Amino acid sequence: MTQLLSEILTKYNYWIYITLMMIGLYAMIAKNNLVKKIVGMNIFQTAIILFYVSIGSKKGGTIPIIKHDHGAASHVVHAAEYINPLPHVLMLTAIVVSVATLGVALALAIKIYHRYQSLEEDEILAQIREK
Amino acid sequence: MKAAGLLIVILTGGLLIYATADFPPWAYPQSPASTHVSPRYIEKSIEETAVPNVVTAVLADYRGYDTMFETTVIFAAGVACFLLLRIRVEEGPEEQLFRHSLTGMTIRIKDGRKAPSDLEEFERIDAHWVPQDLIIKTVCRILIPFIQLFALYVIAFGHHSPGGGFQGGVILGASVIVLAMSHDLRSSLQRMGEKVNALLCAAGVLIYAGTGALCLAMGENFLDYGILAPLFRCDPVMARSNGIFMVEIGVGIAVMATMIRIYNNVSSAGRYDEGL
Amino acid sequence: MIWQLDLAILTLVVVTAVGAIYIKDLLGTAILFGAYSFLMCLLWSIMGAVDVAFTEASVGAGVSTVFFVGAVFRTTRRTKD
Amino acid sequence: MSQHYPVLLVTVPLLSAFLISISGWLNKRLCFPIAVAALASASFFSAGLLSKVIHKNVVLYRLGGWAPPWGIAYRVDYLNGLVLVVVSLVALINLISTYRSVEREFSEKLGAFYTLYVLFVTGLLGITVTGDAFNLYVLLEIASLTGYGLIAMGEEDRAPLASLNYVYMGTIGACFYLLGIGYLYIVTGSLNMADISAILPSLYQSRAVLSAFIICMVGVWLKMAFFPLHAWLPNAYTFAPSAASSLIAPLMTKVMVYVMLRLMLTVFTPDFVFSAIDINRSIVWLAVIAISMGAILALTARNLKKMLTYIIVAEVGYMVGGAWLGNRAGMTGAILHLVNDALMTLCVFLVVGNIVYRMKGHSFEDLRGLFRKMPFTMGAFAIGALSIIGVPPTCGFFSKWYLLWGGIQAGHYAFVAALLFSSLVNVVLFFRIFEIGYYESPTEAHGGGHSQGSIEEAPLSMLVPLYLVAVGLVVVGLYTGAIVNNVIRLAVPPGIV
Repeated sequence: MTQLLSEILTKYNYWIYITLMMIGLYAMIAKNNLVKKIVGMNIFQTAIILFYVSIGSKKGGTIPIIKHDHGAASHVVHAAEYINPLPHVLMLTAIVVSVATLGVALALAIKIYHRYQSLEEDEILAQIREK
Repeated sequence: MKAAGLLIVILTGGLLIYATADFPPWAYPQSPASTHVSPRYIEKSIEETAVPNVVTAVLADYRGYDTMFETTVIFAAGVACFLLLRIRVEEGPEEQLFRHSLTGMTIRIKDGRKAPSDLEEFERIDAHWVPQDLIIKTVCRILIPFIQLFALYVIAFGHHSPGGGFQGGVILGASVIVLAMSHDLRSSLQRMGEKVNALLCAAGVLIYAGTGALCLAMGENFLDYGILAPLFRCDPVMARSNGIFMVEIGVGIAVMATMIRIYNNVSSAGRYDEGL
Repeated sequence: MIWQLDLAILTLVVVTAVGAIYIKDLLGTAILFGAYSFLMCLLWSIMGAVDVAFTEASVGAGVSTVFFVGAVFRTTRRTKD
Repeated sequence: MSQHYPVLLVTVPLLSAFLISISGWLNKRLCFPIAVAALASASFFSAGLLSKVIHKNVVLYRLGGWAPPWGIAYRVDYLNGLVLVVVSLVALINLISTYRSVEREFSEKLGAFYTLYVLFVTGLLGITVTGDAFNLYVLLEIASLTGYGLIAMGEEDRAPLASLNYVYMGTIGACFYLLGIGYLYIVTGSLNMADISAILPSLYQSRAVLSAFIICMVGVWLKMAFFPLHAWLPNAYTFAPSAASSLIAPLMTKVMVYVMLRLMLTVFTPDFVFSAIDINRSIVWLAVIAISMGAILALTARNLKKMLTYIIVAEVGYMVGGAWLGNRAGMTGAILHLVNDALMTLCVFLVVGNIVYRMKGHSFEDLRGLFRKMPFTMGAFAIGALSIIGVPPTCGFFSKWYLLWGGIQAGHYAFVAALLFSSLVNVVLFFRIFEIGYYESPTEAHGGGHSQGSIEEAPLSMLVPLYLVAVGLVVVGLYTGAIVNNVIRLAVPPGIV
C-alpha cells in the first residue's frame, strides 16, 4: 500500500498528464461540435507538452540559464545544477506546431460553417445525406 | 460514439499507466534523460556558442534545423489559412454600415450600392459595433508602442533571458492584433496591408533558411554559423552567437506576420473588411 | 516548490479542461481554454521551463484564445454538447 | 559539393517554396517554373544520393556541424535512398502533369497552391532523409499541415469537412508518434535514431519501451490509414482537388509505410520487433482484415475515385502485412511494393485527373463510353489497372509475388488467401470500369452537345507525363531483378532471413 502510494506521489505529474490527455482524446472522439473537438485537440497536445516538460525537470536544478560573469568564460558549469533544457526546446517546437494546427483547423471550421450554417457534425452529415 | 470513445480512452490510458511504472521517478537527477545527451548542452553552451540561455542555444544552434522547420510550419499554416479562407469580394458584403460622427446616426447601405466615400463626417463601422469603447481605444493606443518595445526587447535579449524570436514575434503580432480588436480590422490593415504581410511572412523564413544557405555557400555544413566569423568580424564562437541572433530576427518577423495573417483571415472569415 | 500551490494548480488545470469540454457555450469554451492555457503556463514555470511557459503564455493563453474568439464570432456560440 | 546533397535535397525545395510565395504576390507566372526547377533539382540530388549509396556506402550529414546525438544528423542508406528517388520523381511528374488543371482551379491563388505543394514535398523528403526521431515529427507536421490545406480546396461541399476529420485523426497520429518518442527519450535520453537503437538492447524488457513501440506504431498506422484507423482517408482523397489527390494519394501513405519500416528496422531493430515481443503474427492478422475490408469496401463504391481510395487502404494492408511477416521475402515485397504502389497509384490518379479535367466528374456515370472519347487516357488506365491487379510484366506482379512467397514461407496462409482474394476483387472492380467505359454509351446530359464517338482527349501536357508513368510501370517491372539485387536486398538488414 505504501509502495503504491509512493509510486503515485513520486510520479503524480505523469498521472495528471495521462488524465488531461484522456480528457482531450475523449473530447475529440465523442464530442459532436467541431470547435469542441478542436479544443480537445489542443488539450491533448498540451498534455503531451506537460509530459515532456516533466521529463526535463530535475531535483535541485535551477532554470537552464547559465550563471556567468562577463569575460570569465572559464567558469566550470555542472550539469546537475541546471534543469535539462532539451525537452524545453522540443516543446517550444510542439507549441508552435499546435498553434499552427489550430489556425488551420479553425479556418476549416469557418469554411464548413459558411457552407452548412452549423458546427454540429450530425447536423452537417444529415444535410449531406439529404442531397 | 460516446461508448466507443470511452473505451478507446480507457484502453489508451491503461497502456500509458502500464508504461509509467517503468519510468524513472519524477525529477530524478540520474535519469537517462538528464545524463545522456543534455549535460553537454549545459556544460558547453557558453564555451561553444557564448549564449547563457541554454534553451536558446539548443533551439537555434544545436538543433537549429528543427527550429527552421518549426518556423516553416507556422509559415505553412499562414499560407494554408489564406488559401482556405481568403475570398476577394468585388461587390462588398451584403450590407455596410456608416456612422455620422457628429450626430451618431447610422446609415445602412445594402446590396453593394455606392458608399459615401466623399463625405468626411461618415465613418465606416462594423456590423456589431459597440459605441462605448473610448477607454479601450485610448488605452490600447497608448499601450501598443510599449508592447512593441517589449517584443523587441524579448527578441534581442533571448540570449540572456527567457524569450527569443518566437515569443517576441508573437507579442509583436499581438500588438497589431490588439489594434485590430480595439479599433477595427481596416485600421490595422492600413498599417500593415495584406501584401506587405505576406511578403514579410516569406521574408522571415527566408532570412532563417538564407543564413543556413550562407553557411553552406561559404563552405561549411548547413547552419554551421561558425564559418560566418569573417562576416561578423569576430571569432567563431561569437559568430555562433551572432548567427543565432540573425536567425531569431528571421523567426520573429515570420511569426509576427503569420500571426497577423491568421488573425485577419479567421476573424473576418477571409473577407478582410470587418474584424472582431 | 510549494506543494500546496502545485496541487491547487494541478486540480484547477483538470477542472478548467473538463469545463472547457462540457460548457454549453462556445465563447465560454474559448475563455476557459484560455484559462487552462494560463494555468498550464504557471505549472511549467513552477517546473522551471521558463521558455516554454513564456511561449505558452503568449501563444496558448494569448493568441490561441483570440483565434478561438474570432472563429466563434464568425460562426456561432451555439452548441448542443 | 556532392557531400552536401542530403541537405540540398531538402533545402532547395524549401527555399523555392518561399520564393514561390513571394512571386505569387509579385508575378504569378514565375510560380510554376520555380516549382519545376525546385523539384527537378530535388530529383537530381536524390538520384545522386542513391548512386552514391550504391557505389560507396551510407551517406551521413551533420546539420550545423554538430556530431549526432547532440545535433541533428541526416543518414541516407539503401532504404531511404530508394524512397527519396520515388518521392521526388512522383512529385515532379505530377507537378508537370497537373499544370493545366491547377491553372483552372486555382487561378487566383496560384502562389499559395504551389507554395503548399512544394512544402508538402519538402516535408516528405525531410521525413525520409532524416536520422533524428524528433526532426521527423516536425517534418511530418509540415507534410500534414500542407496536406490539410491542399485537400480542403477540393469540392466545395465535402472537402472541408473531410479535411477537418483528417486534421483530427492526423493530429492524434502525430501526437502519438511524439508521445512514443517521448517514452523512448525518457528511458534512453537520446533522440538520434542510431543512438537510440544502440542503447535499446539493454532495455528490451522494459514496459516503457514496449509501450513506446506500440504508441509509435499506432500513430504511424493512423497516418497511413491502416484498416481500423483508415476512416479519414477515403473522403479526404476523394474530394481533394485532382492535382492534390494525385500528389498526396501516392506519397503520404507510402512515406508513412517507410517511417514504419524505419522504426522497425533501425530504431527498434528486428531483434526486438520479431523476437523480444511476440506480436507479429497478430499484426499480420490485422493486415489480413485490412486487405479484405479494403477490397470489400471498394466493391461498394459508386465512384471511381472513392473505389481507388479503398484500394489504397487494401494496399496499405499488403505492405504492413509483408513487413510484419518477419522474413526476407516479405520485407523485400513490402519495400518493393512501396515503390510500385507509389507509381501505380500515381498512374491511376493521374487518369482520374484527366477524366475530371474533361468530364467534370468521377462517378461511374461519367465513365460511359470513355474508351472512345479518351482512348489514350483509358489505355494508360488499363496499364495501371493491370499492374494493381498484378499481371506480369507490370511491376505490381513482382511485388505481389514476393509478398505471396513471404506469406508461404512464414506459413501464414490467411495472408496468402487475403492477397489472392484482393487481387480477385481488383479484377472484378477494374473490369467493371472497363465494361462501363467500353460498352455503355454516354448519356446526353454528360455528352454536352458533342457528337458521339468524337475524341476529346486530355491535352498533351497531361498525356505525356501519364504515359511516362504507365511505361515506367512496365519498365520497373522488367528491371525488378536489378532493383531487388542492387538496392532492396541490401536495405533489408541481415538479421532477417
